[in-house]
Amino acid sequence: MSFLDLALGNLLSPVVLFFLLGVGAAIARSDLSIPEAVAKFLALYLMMAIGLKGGVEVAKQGLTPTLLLAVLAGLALSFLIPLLAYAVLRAMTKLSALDAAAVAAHYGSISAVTLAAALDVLNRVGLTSEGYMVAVAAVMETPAIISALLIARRAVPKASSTTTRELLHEASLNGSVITLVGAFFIGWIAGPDGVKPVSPLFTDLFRGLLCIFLLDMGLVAGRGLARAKKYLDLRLVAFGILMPLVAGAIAAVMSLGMGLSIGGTMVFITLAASASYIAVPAAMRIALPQAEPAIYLTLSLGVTFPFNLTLGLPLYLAAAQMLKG
Amino acid sequence: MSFLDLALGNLLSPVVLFFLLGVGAAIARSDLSIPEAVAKFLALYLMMAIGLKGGVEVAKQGLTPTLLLAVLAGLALSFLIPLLAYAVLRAMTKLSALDAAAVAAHYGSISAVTLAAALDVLNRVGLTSEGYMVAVAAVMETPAIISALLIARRAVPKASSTTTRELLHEASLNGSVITLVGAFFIGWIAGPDGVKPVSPLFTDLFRGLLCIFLLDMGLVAGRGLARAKKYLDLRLVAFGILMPLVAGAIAAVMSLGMGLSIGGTMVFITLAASASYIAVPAAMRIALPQAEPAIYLTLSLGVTFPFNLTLGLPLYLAAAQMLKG
Amino acid sequence: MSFLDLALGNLLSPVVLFFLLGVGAAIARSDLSIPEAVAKFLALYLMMAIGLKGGVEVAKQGLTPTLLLAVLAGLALSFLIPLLAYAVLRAMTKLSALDAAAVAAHYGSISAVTLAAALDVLNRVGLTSEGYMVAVAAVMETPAIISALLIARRAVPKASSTTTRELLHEASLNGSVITLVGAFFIGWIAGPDGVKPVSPLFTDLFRGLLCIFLLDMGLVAGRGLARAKKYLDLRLVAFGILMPLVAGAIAAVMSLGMGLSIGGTMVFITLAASASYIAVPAAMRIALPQAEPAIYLTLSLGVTFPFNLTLGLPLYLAAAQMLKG
Amino acid sequence: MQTFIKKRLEIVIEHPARKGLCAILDAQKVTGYSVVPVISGSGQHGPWEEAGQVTSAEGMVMVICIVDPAQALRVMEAVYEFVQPRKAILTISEVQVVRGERF
Amino acid sequence: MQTFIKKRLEIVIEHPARKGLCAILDAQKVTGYSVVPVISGSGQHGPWEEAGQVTSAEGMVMVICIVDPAQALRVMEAVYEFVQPRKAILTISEVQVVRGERF
Amino acid sequence: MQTFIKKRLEIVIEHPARKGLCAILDAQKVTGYSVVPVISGSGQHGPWEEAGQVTSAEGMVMVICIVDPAQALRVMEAVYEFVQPRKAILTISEVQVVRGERF
Ligand SMILES: Nc1ncnc2c1ncn2[C@@H]1O[C@H](COP(=O)(O)O)[C@@H](O)[C@H]1O
Ligand SMILES: Nc1ncnc2c1ncn2[C@@H]1O[C@H](COP(=O)(O)O)[C@@H](O)[C@H]1O
Ligand SMILES: Nc1ncnc2c1ncn2[C@@H]1O[C@H](COP(=O)(O)O)[C@@H](O)[C@H]1O
Ligand code: NA
Ligand code: NA
Ligand code: NA
Repeated sequence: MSFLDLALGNLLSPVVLFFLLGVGAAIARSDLSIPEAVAKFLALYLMMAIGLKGGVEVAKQGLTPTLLLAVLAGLALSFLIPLLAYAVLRAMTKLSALDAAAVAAHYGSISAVTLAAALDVLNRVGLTSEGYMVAVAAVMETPAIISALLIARRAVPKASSTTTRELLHEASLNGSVITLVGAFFIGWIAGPDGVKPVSPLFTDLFRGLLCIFLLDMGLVAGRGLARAKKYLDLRLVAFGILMPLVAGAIAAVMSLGMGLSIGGTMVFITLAASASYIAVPAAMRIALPQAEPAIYLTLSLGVTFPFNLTLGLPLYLAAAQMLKG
Repeated sequence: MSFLDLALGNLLSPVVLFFLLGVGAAIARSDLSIPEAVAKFLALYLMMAIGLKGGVEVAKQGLTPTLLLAVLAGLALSFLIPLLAYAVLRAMTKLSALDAAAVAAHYGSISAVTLAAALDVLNRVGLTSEGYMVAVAAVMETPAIISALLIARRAVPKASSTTTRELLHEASLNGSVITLVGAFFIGWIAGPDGVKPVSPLFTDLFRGLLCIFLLDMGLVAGRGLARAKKYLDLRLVAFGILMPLVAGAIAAVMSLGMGLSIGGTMVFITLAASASYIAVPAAMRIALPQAEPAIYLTLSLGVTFPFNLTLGLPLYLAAAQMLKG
Repeated sequence: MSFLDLALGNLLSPVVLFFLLGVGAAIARSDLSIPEAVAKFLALYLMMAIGLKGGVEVAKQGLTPTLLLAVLAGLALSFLIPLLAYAVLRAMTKLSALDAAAVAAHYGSISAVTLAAALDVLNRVGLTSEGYMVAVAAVMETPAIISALLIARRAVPKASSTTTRELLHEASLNGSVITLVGAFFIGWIAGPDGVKPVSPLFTDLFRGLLCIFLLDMGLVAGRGLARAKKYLDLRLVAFGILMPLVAGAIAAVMSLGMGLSIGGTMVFITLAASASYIAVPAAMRIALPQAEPAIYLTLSLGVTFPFNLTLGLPLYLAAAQMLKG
Repeated sequence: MQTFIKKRLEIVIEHPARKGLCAILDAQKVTGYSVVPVISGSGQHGPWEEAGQVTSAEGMVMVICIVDPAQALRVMEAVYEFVQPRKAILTISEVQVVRGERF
Repeated sequence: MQTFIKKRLEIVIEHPARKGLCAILDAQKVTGYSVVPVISGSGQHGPWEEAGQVTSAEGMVMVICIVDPAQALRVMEAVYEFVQPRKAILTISEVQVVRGERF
Repeated sequence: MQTFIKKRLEIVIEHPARKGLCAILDAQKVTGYSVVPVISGSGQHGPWEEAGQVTSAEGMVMVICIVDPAQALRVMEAVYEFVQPRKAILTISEVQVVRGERF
C-alpha cells in the first residue's frame, strides 16, 4: 500500500476520528470531558492489554537472539535521543537549559498510546509485530529520564535536589512501567491458553476502548493547544514535528541490522519517534521542578502526539515496508 | 404483539428490572451507589454507542428525503413543546413563571437514556429504526432551552443575565450533544466496516452497560422521590405523566406524513415524550438560577423517566404499530 | 486432579498472577494505583455478575429442597463462626475483647471476590455449582455482624451506642448485599433468554475484569502488609491462616448431609473460609468505632484473602472432590 | 459592604460515620453543611490512601459547617460527643459572611 | 520568618456556575484560585449527594482564593453580585502567607 | 467547653510533589495531616483542569495540617524550604480545637 492509502485509511479510522472529535470539542470550548478516574483506568487498561499481547506472542514464538539486540538498541536510543534533542533545542530555540533538558527527556522515552495506535494500524493492514517489542518499549521508558537529569545537572548544577538513585527508583517503579512489564510476564507465563479466557476484555474491546481513550487525549491535547501560543513559538512547534522524524530515522537505520519483521520495524520506529506524556512529565515535576510543565506537556501532547497519530504512523509503516518489504 | 405483551416483556427485561432495583434500594435507604465518575462515563458511552449505530445505518441506507422532514419536525417540536408545557403548567399548577419555564424546557428537549431504552425495546421485538433518528435526537436537545429562556424573559424580564448567544453556545456545545453528533458522523464516515472492530464495545456491551446505567438512574430517581413530597403536588405528578402522552400524541400525528418505519415512528414519539435530565438541568442552573432545581429534576427523573421506561415505551411502540403496521 | 496440579494451575492463572503483581508493586512501593471509583465499580460489577449467574442457574434447574438446607446451614455458620473465632482469638492472642469481636465478625461473613475466584477455579476445571449458592452467600453476609456485636456488648457493655436494629438495617441494606440479591432475582425472573443479551458484559468479561479487580486487591493487600508488623504478631498471622481452614472444615462436614454437587461443596467451604473485606469493616466502624481497623483489615485482606486465593481454593476443591467425588 | 462574624466548624471524620455526624448536625438545626472528600492522610493510626479501596471503612471526609456564634457552642458540644470515641479531628475558626441572616 | 496577612475567600457554589465565578475572579485579576470538589451537602434546598449523578446540575464545588487585603473588598463585591441570586455560600477569613508578594 | 489554639497549615501543591511534602511533615513529627483533592485552578502558570488527565504532572492537591503553635514555626520553615522552588501556595491560620493534647 502506498503512503497515501495508508494515511487516508488511518485518518478515516474511528480511532483517529475520535481523537479529532476531542480536539475539535476542546477548541470549540465544549464542556465535554472524561472523568479523571476513567482516563487513568483506560491508560492502565491499555498497558495491560499491550503487555499481555506481547507476552503471549513471546510464549508462542519463543525468544530469539533479535530480542537482545532490540532491547539493547532501545536502551541506547532512550539514553541518546535526549542528548540529541537537547543539543537541537539549545541550538534552534530559546529554551533555557532546564526547560530544554526536561523536553529532551520526553522524546527519549516512549508513549504507550502511540504504541497502541501503531498496533492498531498494523492490525488494520493485517500485519503483526514481534511480541518482545513490548519489552523494548518497557526498557525505553526510564533511561531518558536519567539521561536528561544528568544533562540538567551539568548545565545547572543546582537544578535538582533529587538524587539519581531516588529518581531511578521513582521512574522504574512508575505504575505504567510496572503494569506493562507485569502484564508482559503474565502473558508469557500463562501463555495463549491461559490468556484466552481474558481475551474478551483485553483483545476484543481493545479498539473500542482505544477510541474512548483517544477522545480523551484529543480533549486534553486540544485544551493544551489553547495555551500553546503563550509557551510555544514556531521553532518549538517545528521541533515537535521534526524530532520524531529524526529519531524515527535513526531507529530505522538501526533496525536494518536487527532482523525485525516489517511490523516490528514499524513499532521500533514508532517507539523512537513517540514522546512520553504520562511517566516523564510526572518525573520531571519531581526532578526538575523549575522547568515549565506547560512547555513540555504542550509539545509532547499537543504537537508530537497528534502528528504521530495522524501522519507519523502511516509514514513509519511505509518506511518499514520500504526497508524490509 | 398487544400492548399488554409488550408491557410485560418490557417490565421483565433486565434493563427495567435493574432500574426498579435501584429505585427500591434508594427508597429502602440502602447505601448502594455508583461512583459519579462511572455514571458520567456510562452516560458518555451511551451517547457514543447510539451515535455510532445511527451513523452506520445512514452509511448503509444512504440519506432519504425523510431525513430532512424528520429533522424539521424534531426542531419544531423542541421549540413548541415548551410553549405548550408552560401554558399547561401555568393553568393547571401553582408553579411560578420561572419554575414553569424551567420545567417546560426539560419536556421540549430529549432524554438519551430513554432513547437508548427505546432502541433496546425495538431490538427485543426484532425491529429497527432509521439511523438518522440520532440526528433528529441531536437537533432536539437544544432549541427547547432557548424557547424556555424566551418564555421566562417575557414573563420575568430580569429572570436571566445570560444572553441568548451565550446560552446557545453553552447548550449546543454541551458535551452530550457533541458526543452524540460526533459519534454519528464518525459512524457515517467509517461505515460498517470501519466500525466493526469497535463493535464488541459499542454493540455487544450496549445492553449490559445500559443495565448498570439504569441501576444508577433508579438510585438517583428513587432518592429524588424521597423529596418529591416537599416539591411536587398531585397536579405536578399528573403533569409529569400526561405531558409525555400529549407530546407523544402530537409527534404521532406529525409522523403520519413522514414516511417513517414502525421503529422510526416509535423513536420519534419517544423523543417527543421524553424529558431531558442531563443537558437541560445544567443549562437551567446557568440561565435561570432562581428556578428551583428540585422541582424540575424530580419531575423529569422521578416521574416522567420511570413512566416512560416502564409503561410509556411499550405504549409508544403499540401506537407506532397501529399507525404504520 | 491432585491438589498439587490444582494449586499450580491456580497459581499460574492470570487471575492469581495479577494479584501477585499488585502485591509485588505495593511492596516495591510503586505508585501504581487503581482509582477508587473504578475499584468500587468493579466490586459492584462482580456482585451483579455473580448474582445474575446464580439466578439464571436457578431459573434453569428449578428450586430443590437442598436450597433450604444450604441456606439454613449458611445462616448457622455465619452466626456461629464469630463465636468460635472470638474464643480462639481471646485464648490464643493478646487482642482486646473489642478487637477480637470485630475480627470475629469478618470471619463469619463472606468475601464476594473469594467467591468469584472460586467460580473461576471451577470454570477452569470444567465444573459448575448450584445457582442458589449465591443466595447462601447473600444470607451469610450479615448475621456475623449481629453475632459479633452481641459478643462485644456482653464483653464491654458500653462498647457500642448503635442499637441492634439500626445495625441490622445498616447491614442488610449494605449496597453489596442488595446488588447480589437483586441481581440474583433479576437473573431468576429474566431467565436464560432474558439474560442472554447482557451476557457479553456479565459473562464474557467476567474473568478479565476479575483480573483487574485482583490487581487492585493485590495493591491494597500489599500496602496493608507494610503495616502488618505494627499491628499483627505471629499468632494473629497464624489465626488468619488457620481460621479459614477450621471454618472450611466445619462447612465440609456440614456439607456431607446436604446433597451438594462437588462444585457446590467447594463453594460452600469457600464461603465459610472467606473473610469479609467490604461490608463488615464498614459496619464495624459504625458499631464498634473503638476497635482498631488496621487489625481487622490487615488480617482479612493481607493474610486470609491471599491465603485463600493462592492455596485455599485448590485445597477446598480437592476436599470437595474427596468428599463428593 | 457589611459582614457578619460566624464560626466555621471543620470536622475530618471516617467515611462510615459521616451519616451519623450529618444527622447530628441536622438535629442541631444548623442551616447546612458541605462534605469535601479526603484522599489520603496520616495520624496516630498511621497513613492511609483512598486509592483502590473497595471498602469505605478507612476513608475520611471533611465536613464543613458555618454556624452562628450564638449556636456554635451547642453544636460543638453535640458534635464533640459524637466524634469523641472515633477517629476524627474537630477544629473551629472565625469567618466573616455577607448574608448574615442565612446562618 | 516574616509573614504577611491575606484574605481567604471560600465560595461553595453550584457546579454549573463555576465557570462564571472563575471568569469573575479572572476579571478581578486575582493571582489565582483553586477548586475543591464537594461530594454532598445540605442547606435550605435540602440534602444532595454527588454519587451517581449524571447531570452536574445539583453538585457544588468549593472555590478557594487567596487575595491581598487591599483588593479583598473589590473582589468580594464582584463575587457577591454574582453569587447573590444563586445557591452559594461565601465566607472570608484571615490567613498568613510567607511569600507576600505573590498575592 | 475548653478550647485550645492551634495553627492550621494549608498547602496547595503539585500532585507529584505530594509524597515529598508528606515525608517532610512526618520528619517534623506532626501528629497528622489530611490531603484534599483539587480539581482545577488557576495561577501564574495559567489555568488547569484535572478532568481527563492521564498524567498527574499538572494536578494539585491540598494538604491540611493542624499543628501546635509551639511547633508551627519549625514546621513552616521546613515546609517552606521544600515548596519554595515549586508551584505551591502555603497559608497559615488560627483555629481552635477541643482535644488540645492531640496536636
Ligand atoms: N494534625 C492533623 N492535621 C490534619 N489532619 C489530621 C491530623 N491528625 C489526623 N488527621 C486526619 O485524621 C485521620 C485520623 O487520624 P488518627 O486518628 O490520628 O489516625 C488521619 O488519617 C488524617 O486524615
Ligand atoms: N451553613 C452551611 N455551612 C456549609 N455549607 C453550607 C451551609 N449552608 C449551605 N451549604 C452548602 O450550600 C449548598 C446549598 O445551600 P442551600 O442553598 O442553603 O440549599 C448546600 O447543599 C451545602 O453544600
Ligand atoms: N491566589 C490563589 N488562591 C488559591 N489558589 C491559588 C492561588 N494562586 C495559585 N493557586 C493554586 O496554585 C496553582 C499553581 O499556581 P501558580 O504557580 O501561580 O500557577 C494554581 O493552579 C492554583 O490551583
Ligand atoms: Na521516543
Ligand atoms: Na421531549
Ligand atoms: Na466466612
